[in-house]
Amino acid sequence: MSDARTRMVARAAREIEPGMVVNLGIGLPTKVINHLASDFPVCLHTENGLSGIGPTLPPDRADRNLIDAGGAYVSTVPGSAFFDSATSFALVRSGRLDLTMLGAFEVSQTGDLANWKIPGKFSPGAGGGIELAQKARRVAVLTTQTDRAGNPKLKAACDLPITARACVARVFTEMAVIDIAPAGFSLVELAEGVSAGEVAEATGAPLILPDGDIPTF
Amino acid sequence: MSDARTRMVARAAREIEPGMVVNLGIGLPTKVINHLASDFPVCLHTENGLSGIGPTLPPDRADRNLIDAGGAYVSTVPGSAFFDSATSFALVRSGRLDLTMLGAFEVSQTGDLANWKIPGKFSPGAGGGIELAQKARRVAVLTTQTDRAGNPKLKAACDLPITARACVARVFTEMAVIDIAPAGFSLVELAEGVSAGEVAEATGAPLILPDGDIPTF
Amino acid sequence: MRLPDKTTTLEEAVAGIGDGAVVMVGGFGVPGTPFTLIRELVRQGPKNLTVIKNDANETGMGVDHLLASGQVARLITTHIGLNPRAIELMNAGKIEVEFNPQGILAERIRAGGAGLGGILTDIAEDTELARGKQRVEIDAKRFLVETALRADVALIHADRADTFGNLDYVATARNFNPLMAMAAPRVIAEAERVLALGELPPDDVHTPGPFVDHVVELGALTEEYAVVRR
Amino acid sequence: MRLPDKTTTLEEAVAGIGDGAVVMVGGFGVPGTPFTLIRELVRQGPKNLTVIKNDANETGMGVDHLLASGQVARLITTHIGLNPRAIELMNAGKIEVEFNPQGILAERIRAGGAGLGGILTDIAEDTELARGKQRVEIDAKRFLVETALRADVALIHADRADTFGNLDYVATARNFNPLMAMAAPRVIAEAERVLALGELPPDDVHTPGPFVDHVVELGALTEEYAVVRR
Repeated sequence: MSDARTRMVARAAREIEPGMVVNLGIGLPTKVINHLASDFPVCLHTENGLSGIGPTLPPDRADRNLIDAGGAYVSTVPGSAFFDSATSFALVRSGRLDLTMLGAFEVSQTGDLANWKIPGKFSPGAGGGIELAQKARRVAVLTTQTDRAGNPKLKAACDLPITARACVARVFTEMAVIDIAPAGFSLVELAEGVSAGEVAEATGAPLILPDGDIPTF
Repeated sequence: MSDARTRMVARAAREIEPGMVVNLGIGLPTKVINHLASDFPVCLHTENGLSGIGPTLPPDRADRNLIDAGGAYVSTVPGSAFFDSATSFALVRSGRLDLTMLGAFEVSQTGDLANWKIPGKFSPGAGGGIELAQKARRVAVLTTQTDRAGNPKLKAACDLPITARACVARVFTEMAVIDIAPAGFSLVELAEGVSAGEVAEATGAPLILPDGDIPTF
Repeated sequence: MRLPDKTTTLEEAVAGIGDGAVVMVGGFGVPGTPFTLIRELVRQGPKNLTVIKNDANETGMGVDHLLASGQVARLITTHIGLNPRAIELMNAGKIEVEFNPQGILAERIRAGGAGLGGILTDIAEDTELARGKQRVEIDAKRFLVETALRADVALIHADRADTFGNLDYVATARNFNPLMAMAAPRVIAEAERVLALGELPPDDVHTPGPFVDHVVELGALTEEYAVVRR
Repeated sequence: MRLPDKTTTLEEAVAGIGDGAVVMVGGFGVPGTPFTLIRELVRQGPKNLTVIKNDANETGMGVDHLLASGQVARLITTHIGLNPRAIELMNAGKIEVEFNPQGILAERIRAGGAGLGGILTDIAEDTELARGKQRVEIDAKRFLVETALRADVALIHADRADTFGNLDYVATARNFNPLMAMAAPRVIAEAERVLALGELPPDDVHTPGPFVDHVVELGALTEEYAVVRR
């Protein structure tokens, strides 16, 4: 992983407050776990039926029956619990998930999220993503600022089929931390060495700048 | 318990076929358990969350956390399982209960059952009775032929609020075994020393008599 | 990462339940009834409560104390036949009682705990309990809409808890407890034993810790826990 | 009273599943997938099946064998991204695929297992997955009707079973298994170990025996059970 991505993931990890129940989505969000201290009080949830995820294990130390929703071998911590898929999503839908961090294809300036389908190209099904996006108390997105072709992923409106409407609170990219404010995308922090102008240029909708200095990460 | 009632309960016990899952309601039906052999293959269910009821225990050997739905101290057998109230009724409603035996205030000739409420007199709530009556694959009733005032409990139609419609298949009384046939109450067996005429007289709707000899119990 | 500690005192666990609160109470008869939490709720004294419980316990036990102290305005239940006071208060119009088929009460609570709006069922369709309820048709079959139930607070009795709030129940003391432990934003569990993290096997946990907010360890059990009077 | 014995052979357990049957298959990825029961279903060969499973496993594993043999007409699932064959068959119109939000698939199956007609939810309301679904209003809030799912047969993988069919699962191999084990009139469980009655503690049973019809003890596990290829 590039330095910029590592910094972004480390910054996202600071979003987790003591005592939270957190679900980390497949891809970049899963890496957040590597930035949590061993004594940090948090409960990580995975939708295939585990509260209390421990550190990721190498294959030779893996338990064949113990994976996360992305299929990675994981471990437990003291106080973990296993449960069925209905109970797992009961936890999500009933408001017990304080925070989820998800990947994205597109995020709109009103917080709509598209991350499950590209018609004609990629239609594997939504898995548990809709419920995470719709029902976690706070939804953060970890994504690159632009796609491989250089097109902004943060847009006025989503063109792809949406996962959930008006769900995203904050976006972490390799360039910036951007909130979904009532008035639209709002710059919160900048990656070191990146300017507000560069972020605005890589954003597909107006970017609101804060008054005064912009913190860096 | 009078001899007549003991015979009736013993007869009802013979209704249980090997391999069945059975729920025995509060009152007379619970006594059926005393007539099941220790090696008889059956699973007794109680709606407060146990499959595999064992023999009733005296208070000095009771477990404070182990009761049946009627509040009696019960025991387990090898292979018992405990579960929550939702799972317990899932079992009932999804067709896993082969037979339930219930008490009754009234049974109609179309199999309607009234056993939970006497307006103005007795309104404690239906408990789990509605689901047992409506969803067990077979519903048998154990009751006296008449109430204390001598009025028939088997009637053309129920006057009391019903528990479930068209649910009762067979009634065991101290006088007879009576089926709910398409044409109405149908005498199947007589208690020893009781005549078909006596049963007909104590029944509040026409009683269909079988051709030929009537077996006794 | 370590799992947060949720142990607290009885007084703090129950503090701040306001007048008019909706309170779920676990238990079926004696087993699983959180007698100690109920006593504390009586002591703290919030009024005009809606209590959701399978039954009303018996005279001098559990929910009966809340009835005796006049704290209950409404009872959502399945069967109160063993509590003469509850029946008397109902008949006198002093409490409102809503009866549910037992398994439907369980499903309505579970639906609340699962973040659903309700369930569809054919149970009780022909009875007076179905009166006034909305209907939905699926493939020409008619179902009753039974709405989800949630509470402001759930009072739970567990056999064992760990400090994170993972719970297990014993024998028929399980009943409504794991369902109610999902169905409120504030879940208070009393436990006969509180264990260190890691002492409850993760495959045997009945209520996962994320659902639970406060854990109170019981001392010596009062007489209520041991008596079945019938 | 003793509890009946439900142990049988693999061949007999799976026998008689007809063309057009609806088959639920436990598992989320590798853990909890009943690979041996699936292999036997391939060997016995019923066609035109509707398969209900969280995912389509991966190439050369589990449900992929049923897809390769052309036995599947319809797949009700949440995510098939790890099985290129499933995506290809779907895109070519050779199988019909119905996608569900994962927790909603779980609830629909549970509703079937609980004898309900369906559930009410606001999940996916704004997405294309909500298209064509019935709506119900409760207190001015709109919910989707998600219908209950039942199958003709459910294929379950357990860690331990007893001879009566009480089951327990281990770690994240639990997933959809206990839900599906309630949702069919014929439930077939393969178990890594089959124990005598009384060897499974009654408080730790995950699927009570009354839900289960056939128990098959697995011998040495095939390679499929141990491999996660990613």
